[in-house]
Amino acid sequence: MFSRILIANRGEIAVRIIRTCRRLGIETVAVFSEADRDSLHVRLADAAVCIGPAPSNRSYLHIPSIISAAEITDVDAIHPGFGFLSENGHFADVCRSLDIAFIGPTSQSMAKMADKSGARNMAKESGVPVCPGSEGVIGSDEEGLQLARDIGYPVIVKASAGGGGRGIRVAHNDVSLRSGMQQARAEAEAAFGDGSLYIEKFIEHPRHIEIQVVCDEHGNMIHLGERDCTTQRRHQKLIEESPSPAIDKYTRRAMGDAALRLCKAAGYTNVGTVEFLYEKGQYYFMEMNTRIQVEHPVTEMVTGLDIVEEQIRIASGEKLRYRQKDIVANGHAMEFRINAEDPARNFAPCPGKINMYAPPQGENIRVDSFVYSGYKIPPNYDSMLAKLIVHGKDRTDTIARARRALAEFILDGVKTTIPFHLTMLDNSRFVNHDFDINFVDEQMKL
Amino acid sequence: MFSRILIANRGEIAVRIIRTCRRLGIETVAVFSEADRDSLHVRLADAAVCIGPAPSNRSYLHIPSIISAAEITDVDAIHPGFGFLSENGHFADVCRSLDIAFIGPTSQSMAKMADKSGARNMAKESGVPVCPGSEGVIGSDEEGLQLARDIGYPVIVKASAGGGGRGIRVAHNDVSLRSGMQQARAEAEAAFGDGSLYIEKFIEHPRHIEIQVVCDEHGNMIHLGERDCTTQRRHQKLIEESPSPAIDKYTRRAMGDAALRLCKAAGYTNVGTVEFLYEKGQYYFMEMNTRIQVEHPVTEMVTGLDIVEEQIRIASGEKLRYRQKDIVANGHAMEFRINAEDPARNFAPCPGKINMYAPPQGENIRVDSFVYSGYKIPPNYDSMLAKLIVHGKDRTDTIARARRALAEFILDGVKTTIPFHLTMLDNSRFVNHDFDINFVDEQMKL
Amino acid sequence: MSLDKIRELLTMMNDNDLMEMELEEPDFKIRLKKPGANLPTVAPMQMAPMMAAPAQVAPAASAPAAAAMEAGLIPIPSPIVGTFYRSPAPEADAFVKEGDAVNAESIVCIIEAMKIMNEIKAEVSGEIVKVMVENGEPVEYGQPLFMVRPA
Amino acid sequence: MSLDKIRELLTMMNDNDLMEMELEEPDFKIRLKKPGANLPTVAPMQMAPMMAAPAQVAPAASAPAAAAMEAGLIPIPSPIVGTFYRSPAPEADAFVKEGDAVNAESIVCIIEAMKIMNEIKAEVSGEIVKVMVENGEPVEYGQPLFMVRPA
Repeated sequence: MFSRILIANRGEIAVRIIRTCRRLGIETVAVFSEADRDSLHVRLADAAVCIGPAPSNRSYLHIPSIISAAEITDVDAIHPGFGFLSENGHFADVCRSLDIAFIGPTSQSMAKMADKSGARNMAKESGVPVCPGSEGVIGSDEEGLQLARDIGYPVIVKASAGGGGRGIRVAHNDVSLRSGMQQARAEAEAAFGDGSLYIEKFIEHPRHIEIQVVCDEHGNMIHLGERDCTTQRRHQKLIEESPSPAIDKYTRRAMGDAALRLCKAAGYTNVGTVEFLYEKGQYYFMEMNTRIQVEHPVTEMVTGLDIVEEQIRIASGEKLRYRQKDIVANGHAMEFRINAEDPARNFAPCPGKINMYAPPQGENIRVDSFVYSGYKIPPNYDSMLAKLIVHGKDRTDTIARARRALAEFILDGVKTTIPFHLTMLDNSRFVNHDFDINFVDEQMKL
Repeated sequence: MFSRILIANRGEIAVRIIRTCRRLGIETVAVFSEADRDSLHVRLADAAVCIGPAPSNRSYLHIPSIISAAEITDVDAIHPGFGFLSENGHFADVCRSLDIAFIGPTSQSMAKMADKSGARNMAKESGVPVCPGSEGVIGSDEEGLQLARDIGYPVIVKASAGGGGRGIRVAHNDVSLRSGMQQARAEAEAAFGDGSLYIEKFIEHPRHIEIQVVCDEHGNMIHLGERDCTTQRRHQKLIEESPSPAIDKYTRRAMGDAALRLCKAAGYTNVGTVEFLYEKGQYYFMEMNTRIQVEHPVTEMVTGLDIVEEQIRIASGEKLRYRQKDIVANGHAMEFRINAEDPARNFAPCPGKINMYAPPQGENIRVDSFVYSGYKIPPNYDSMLAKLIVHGKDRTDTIARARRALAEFILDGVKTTIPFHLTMLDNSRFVNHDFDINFVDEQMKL
Repeated sequence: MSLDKIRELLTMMNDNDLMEMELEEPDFKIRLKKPGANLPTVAPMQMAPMMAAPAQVAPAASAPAAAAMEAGLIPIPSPIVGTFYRSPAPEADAFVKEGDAVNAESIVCIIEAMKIMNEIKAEVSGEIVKVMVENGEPVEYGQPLFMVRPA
Repeated sequence: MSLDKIRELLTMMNDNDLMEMELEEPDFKIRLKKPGANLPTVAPMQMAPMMAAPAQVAPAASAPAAAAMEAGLIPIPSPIVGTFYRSPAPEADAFVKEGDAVNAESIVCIIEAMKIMNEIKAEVSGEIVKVMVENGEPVEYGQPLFMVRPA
């Protein structure tokens, strides 16, 4: 086991990693930019090193500074957290070349998953469903029509060179597909000088469901069930929960098995998340995140496991201490992202000073945060201030507990997403889990 | 179910009761003294009424003010918390005479338990072991010697009129008992003009173990297992845990059954705690607390139940929703009382201003508190600022988690018991649960 | 400005639990500030809207706010929690009305608490300038019932 | 304004638990302010004692503290994280010592980061008054390496 770990990150995830290290008796080294001198991870770590000025590219993204900090503090491992350098294979390789363990997968498996079409092919070869569509561009309209009939309407036509929404058409039958292809081709030729098109099945009302995987370096792999992250605004997750209210136990098992087949094919190690779109009993592989995720506590709450601890143990060469049958989900959990954003002004970021911070306490909740009364939110980084995770015996109970916790949350001085979350908890479509990935955006238009 | 509850208390227990009410959709009315205008329970309740000046006897103990507050806010129940009026049978009767439910037992069962010798007799009649000793005063030295041989040495001789440690002797054999009785009698006659003595078995190394009971108004009763509160300083509990590391499952079941027999005999309703001394496989009834206790979250953590919710449901006439076999203890939990006291100066109270309050957050912990950064601790009330409750899969895991949580606890401005708790977690006798009720006092002398 | 005058101001600050005080006159200007003036104070407690009648207890913060209405006025605070009545019986005249002179022994209202009618004395001599609470409304401890211009 | 009067004001501040006081009269103006007027800041971060060599990175708070040593001195801060060396080779003389004059282009030390020896320039003209870091010690970004009296 490691004796000292450097945490190459900031904010709540840095604090959260320190917690597990401290419990395991591992010393921690925080790194911080000049803008983060008063941040809580700096205070809570056993040691802290200033690595540069506020801009990330000169501090948290600056590999030489982080490596130098690791060398002068003589750590034996680096935890990258999420964001920043966490999916940077070069950084992982530099760490390992200096005999510092990188707490994450190999750069090879990162690269395999970063290559989206390669990952899609790997998924198909592993028997993991992907969204049906053309293999590359379609040769002719007739080929497109044949394909659409094969995979079933609706389909979406996209320009191969496309972007900005141009060259995109949704078609529900042969007639609209024929005209859609013509229009899309013309638009794409005009805009990009390239009229080649491809076709995919159009998933109108998907839910976002992801599988948490844990893989050691000895070929053992388990999954910790799913998280449902359908409550998104413009692809930004706002509320995550587990189990998903949308799937049954057979689908859950099938998705878990599929995720592990993909990990096996990729020779994946450490923890990761396989993301799927789900609609009407069908699930389709989207991508894999090769790091710990913001919403990991949801899974920790229901399984009782500490995913950061698993990361550290795996990176230090230990074997998994659990088998798939040992993993039991208990009750329901939801995470609410408390961001310094103004829901009334289109979620505009609100950096500023927090006058009073008194997060909810008491039973059945967990708060992961790094702020405190008097903290000034630097404008340089992302807007997430805290995560509130609530555990209940079922979804209804969890919603009641979440309502009390959010109503009790005192965070004065900046606008936050707390009022948004309270609104959601009173929204009958949310409460009855009658929604899909477009839900929040539709609600915002009302 | 009630629609509005007045909480006749302050501090963390008031906040904690508000939490459960809010989750259950019950409105809350806080009452507060002038010294508590800025306290968190005032802010979190749906409404708040100032009931008097700082001294408790003119506010929190002043029945007419509290009843008036209940009347003007039109509540249908009052929760007394602990301390203050919680064990005041007259208050319970006044509430009920005004058709306001008192969330607690009847004044009759309170009175039965408040009468210590009556409670002792009731326990004996119910087959609940009590500490062996003379029935009232002993008639002669010979009677004392015979009794001591019957119950077994060591015994303790106490003056019936005693107090302040005078007229007390411990005897380990006939010789020391004979001289002890003579000395005690002489001392008591000189000090109190009354030389009558009684004798009890002297329990040298007891642990304090208590059983949480839950009894509805329909004759159903269950217990929620035990709490071990052996870590005390001068009879003040500092750390509580469940399960007790000292007893096995047979003793646990026997103690639980004994507690319920006593409750049945007393016609007890609502929640309560039956306290025992425990030594070498034997347990002895001490007393019953007829209210919720400070350390109740320890039981909530391992059973998953909300004891305040049970109180409210019972007081509203509901039947218990659980049977004894439904109660399963899961893992281990410990509570640490964070008091504004200076362990280095004999736990002297330290009222003052809290400059920064950033309690631990993250996984497997719960904090119940009412303070915040900038809060001024009024000198009028007790010194408890917060309770940290930690949940782990076993005692060792819980200690590791407690260490990280306490080390992370930021409470600047006043001295607290946090350093004391950290010391205990590194004390091998504490870690190996090799201690009794005298442990902390012995350690303080070192 | 004399030090004595500053001392007087400080006493006023303390007595009235002020956070900040600024005073400007032609020949001097003073600003006094207590700690925590910028600190997160708990927001003034309010009766939530759900607390319909008879629960419209005035917000606690109203005391200082009301006290600030006119310099030199002092409140008659409620000595107990209860329901405020201006007259001894529904049909009877009010004990006092605005403009009336009172002395320390004058009964100014009744507060009902636990079915008992408590007669409240002015405890001060002067003129009733404003009645702060509507007849039949609940009042909390310390809440201003009347504002008086001391004699 | 006499010192006695200021002393009197300070006593009043203390006695009355004030954070700030401003007083302006035609012929003088005074402003008094206590620390912490702007809220609980996180205590200066420190290297925990457990971090033995080579981890004795100077506490972040040392920068302002050290800078306060003599009015008018300015620091040469470390532009990178790494290990500080005063000389180009173990046996060689130090680049600079106390009392030496430097200009913006003068090399004052080497900081080793990721096995690369980075020559650090003074970026300022003046006299080296104090060397702030021991040879071979780790330094963090922004940590003062030398104090310079500017020319």
